[in-house]
Amino acid sequence: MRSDWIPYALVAMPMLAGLMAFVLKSDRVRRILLLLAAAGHLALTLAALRLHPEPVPGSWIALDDAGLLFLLLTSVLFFAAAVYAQVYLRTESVSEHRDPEGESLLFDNAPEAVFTGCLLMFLGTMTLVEVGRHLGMIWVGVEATTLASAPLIYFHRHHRSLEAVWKYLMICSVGIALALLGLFALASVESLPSMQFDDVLRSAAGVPPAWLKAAFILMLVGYGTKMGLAPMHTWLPDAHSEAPSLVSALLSGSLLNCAFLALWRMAQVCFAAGLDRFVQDLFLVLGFVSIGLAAVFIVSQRDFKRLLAYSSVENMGILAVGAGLGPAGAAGAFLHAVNHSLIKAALFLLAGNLLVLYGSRSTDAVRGAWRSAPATARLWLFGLLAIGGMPPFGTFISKFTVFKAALDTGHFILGALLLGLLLVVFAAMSRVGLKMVMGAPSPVPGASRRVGPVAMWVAPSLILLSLSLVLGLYLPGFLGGLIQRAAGAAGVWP
Amino acid sequence: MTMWLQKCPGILLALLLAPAVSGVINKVKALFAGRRGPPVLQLYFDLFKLLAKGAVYSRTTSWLFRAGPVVSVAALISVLLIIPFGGPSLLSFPGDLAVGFYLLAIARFFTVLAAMDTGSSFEGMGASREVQFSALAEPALFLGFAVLIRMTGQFSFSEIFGSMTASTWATQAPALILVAVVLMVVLLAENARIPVDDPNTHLELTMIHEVMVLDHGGPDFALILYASSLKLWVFASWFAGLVVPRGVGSPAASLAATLGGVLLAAVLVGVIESIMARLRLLRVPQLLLGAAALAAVALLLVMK
Amino acid sequence: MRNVHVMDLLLMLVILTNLRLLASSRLGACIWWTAGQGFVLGWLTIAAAWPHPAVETWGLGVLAAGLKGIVFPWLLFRTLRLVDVRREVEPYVGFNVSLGMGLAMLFAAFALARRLPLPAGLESTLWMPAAFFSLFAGLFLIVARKTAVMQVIGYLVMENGIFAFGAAGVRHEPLLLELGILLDLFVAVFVMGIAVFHIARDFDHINVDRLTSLRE
Amino acid sequence: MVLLALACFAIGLAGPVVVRALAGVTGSLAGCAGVSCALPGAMWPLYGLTLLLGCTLLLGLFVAVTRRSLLAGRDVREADTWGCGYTAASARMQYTATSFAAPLTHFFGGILRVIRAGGPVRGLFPEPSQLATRVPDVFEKTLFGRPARWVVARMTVLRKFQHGRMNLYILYIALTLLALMLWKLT
Repeated sequence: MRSDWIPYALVAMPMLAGLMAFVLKSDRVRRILLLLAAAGHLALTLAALRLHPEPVPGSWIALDDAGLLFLLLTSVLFFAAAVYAQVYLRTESVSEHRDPEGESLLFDNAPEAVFTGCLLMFLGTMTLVEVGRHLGMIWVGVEATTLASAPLIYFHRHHRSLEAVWKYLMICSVGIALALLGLFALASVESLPSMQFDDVLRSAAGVPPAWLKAAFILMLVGYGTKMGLAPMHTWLPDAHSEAPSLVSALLSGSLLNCAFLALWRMAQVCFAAGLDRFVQDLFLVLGFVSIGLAAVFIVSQRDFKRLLAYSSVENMGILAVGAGLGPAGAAGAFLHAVNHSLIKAALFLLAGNLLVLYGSRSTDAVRGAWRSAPATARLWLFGLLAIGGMPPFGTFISKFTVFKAALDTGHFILGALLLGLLLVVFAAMSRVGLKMVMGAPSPVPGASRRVGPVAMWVAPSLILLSLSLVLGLYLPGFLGGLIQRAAGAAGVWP
Repeated sequence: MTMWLQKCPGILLALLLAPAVSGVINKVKALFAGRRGPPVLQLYFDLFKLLAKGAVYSRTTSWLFRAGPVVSVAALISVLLIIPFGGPSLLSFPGDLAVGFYLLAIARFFTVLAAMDTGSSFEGMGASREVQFSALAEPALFLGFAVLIRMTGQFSFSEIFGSMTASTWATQAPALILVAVVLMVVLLAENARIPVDDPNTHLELTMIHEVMVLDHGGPDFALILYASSLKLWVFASWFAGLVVPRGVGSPAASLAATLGGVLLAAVLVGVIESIMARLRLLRVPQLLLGAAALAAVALLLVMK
Repeated sequence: MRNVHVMDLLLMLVILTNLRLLASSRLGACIWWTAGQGFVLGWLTIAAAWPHPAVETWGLGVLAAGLKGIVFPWLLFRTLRLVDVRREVEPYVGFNVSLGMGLAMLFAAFALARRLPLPAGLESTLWMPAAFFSLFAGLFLIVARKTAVMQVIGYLVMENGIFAFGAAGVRHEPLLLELGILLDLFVAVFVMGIAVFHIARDFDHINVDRLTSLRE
Repeated sequence: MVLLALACFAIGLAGPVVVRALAGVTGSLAGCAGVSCALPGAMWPLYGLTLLLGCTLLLGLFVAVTRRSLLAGRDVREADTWGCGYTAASARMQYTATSFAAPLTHFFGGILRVIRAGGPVRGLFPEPSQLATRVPDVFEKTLFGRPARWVVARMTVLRKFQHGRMNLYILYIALTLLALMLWKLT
């Protein structure tokens, strides 16, 4: 049974489910549809992982290593978010909504049909980016993710989330338009038969370097905006802190990876054309600017969702730095993308719990959660330590690999700078985490508002964190192979 | 078996004669003062009397208070196992130097704990002073032994004092003299002799070592007195091992010579106690740091 | 050759529209001018492959012209009608200064075009400058205007510039991709229109510079 | 907790056994098999140490047993701690940690900067006064505190980057593009 229909199914199924979700009337049926679609997508991805269909050269949609890796990540995260959504949507539909920033004005939610529909379309568009083998197709996919995720951010019809949506739309659209300009710059070169990834790779050497460099810079700025690299990251904190937590989990967990994947495709083209030094310098500059700027905002951050958003910017900076340190660094970057997505998604879901319980996003309102919300507090603390790079978790190994790559390639000063910045961020985040978890418990106004069993609220985060813990202790062979083939490195891990 | 017998006299002598040393010191002080003074065996009588008595314990104390004297006696007897006396010690292995110092420290630690356990402000004050002075005396002691290690190249008590022959004295006389002075000062500080602390004062505020054992009675007090006499014996045997060069003569002769050395140390302490008054408490750190400086000079002499 | 003159004329029209947009102070006029520019660009894609434009190029050109010329203005006017907000354009940068900046950008576009190697098969030398100038003007409009609708118009002008650059340089672009890009553009404008409508309803103004409550 | 303490105690006593058990690990790390090459001179001192500490333990037990047997027959009474005649001794008069360490902190006073609150009693008929001394953690304040505060102060200056005005955000993108182009393409 030829298995190359799987990628097409992976894209089509969520889209169809999304359209059905718009049409369905009853909320309960739609939530079950969401869960079924997520489970189906996960099943298909696992099947693709087992069958591992070889990408047909010249085909527009096929699964290669990097695509499969991020696809696996996206579907796992989406399944966790879908499980979380069952109780979240029930809570949202029941209770009235008080404004977290205490301006005591009520706001209503967007119709749930729009939310669920857009969520499924969002999954479909992300899958399109991950399975796309045609640079133009990838661009269309990335632009489509922006448009699909915009209504999701505006689920809470609130003037701040409206402002966040407007900024998200405008900044990302401008950024991605620049990426389109880069795409056309690349396409206008005569020697390239078509924009299909394999053709471009094959004839990359023939492209005049000036055009290729200009195209890469435009794509770097374009997809860098979508990926949240500083100084184009300005939309990210607003969008991630105003969106519902399960949407921010998907935004941080899988959307940023898709942008990184699109950027990595173009980087592979440049590597094929021998512009390694050029690409690596750009990645290193933007990476370190991102980590530095994110550290600035993490240090005295008062809002824990914005804290997670800036942590995403910082981790995307680490991905860029990893990609700029040669194949071994890129392998570390890919593993870091996996770990970061798992832990960040878990943290955002926990942030959602805290927001529902404490009714406020400020880190001062949440105190002594260790006793008043035991499960959430424990996972929250472990998650924050994990994202900082604590050993048992996978982030330690990936950050270590990136740092080792920095030393192997002789960038000693950069390695030291990386460690210094990571230290600052780790100190700032653990300080916030510990202050929120320890101490005398502060009042918990929203304890009664949570509908449904507590397990459903906490299970997705627990599963995601334990996945990262497993990655920390034992890197499964297939995943290690996938990462190394995607990064073009070999023998990074024993 | 013969090898064990040949090493036994050192420890047996120590266990038996230790209380006599303080008797000798008091006899020397008495002669200086022109009075007959207590008999040399006075401490033995005190010990037997105390062992026969009951005990009174303060309400605030716990098992720690009772463990204090036991641990200090056990620790000091085991220090004696590794101290050479005239011949090699019962037990010796490279590094027993460090174990010896640690055992002394354990004894001091448990005595301080027992003192703090009673909760009285006098004992707290005594304990705090004791700890301060020993913290300042230890550098001098360590530097002194560092000189000896550097000189002999060995790292165990019996090897060090075993190779302290007349020839080493001939070649390294100045350094050895300095180390002897340092050992004497540390002996005075650690065993609560006159310049640092007055053993038979009755004013709690001025005591250091005595006040820590204020609340102990009966057998506990006997154990403490015996432990402090053993401690005096340890320091005296270090001093004697240094001053009396080992070597010529049969083992019995070197045993007798070392006994003479201990006697000499006791007399010296008695003389010092008679001719000097107590130093002000603020002066004691300067004395101890002076001793450490002397040891450092000796180390420089040896190092070049 | 007659075709070159037609193309030069259309390209000059594009450049003049940009300048007009930079100096215009009324929303309604701006929307019509952008629509005009989009329409012209649609025909330009056909004119670029004039001797024998393939069927796809015809389809593409007509679709682009129709979309940019008719659908987008209809969308934007519908939004403006629902919003019934003052139709004045509040600029950050005064109109005269904007015009000055416009000329500087035009000059930069020509300089940049001259430095870049001209893709083969392009008769008119005005393609690159027109494309880059539209891009710069679009960016400038977004940055220097306060009204949300004006920013959407800036985005459209930028998109027109990129589209012109694509039409000029790219010969063998598969139709499916162009359609994908146009679909994305349409959905983008549609979503932006809804966003503007909500902003107007919630804030009862569409001045972007008052949207600053999310800051550090 | 007790278990861990006992484990430490056991390792202290059973030094040679532990070293032989770990021979495999140390061997592989040091790149040669067997205990001897991993810790050449270690075995003999460990035996001596175990023997000596064993003796100490036995002596301790022996002395404790004799002490208990001596006291068995005698009358053991409870009384107040010796207060040199002062009967109203209270817990507050006990030596605290700060007072215990006072001589040494006074000795190193130059570095440690002891903080004293309140002062000695003044006047002929003094009203009640109090004295509290506290030794701040010098290293935390100078080595970590001061640089951390300096870094945070610099960082808050940079926080204005996220000022909320979207136009400038898009200007950032345009400027980054221009900067990268100028840097890398010229």
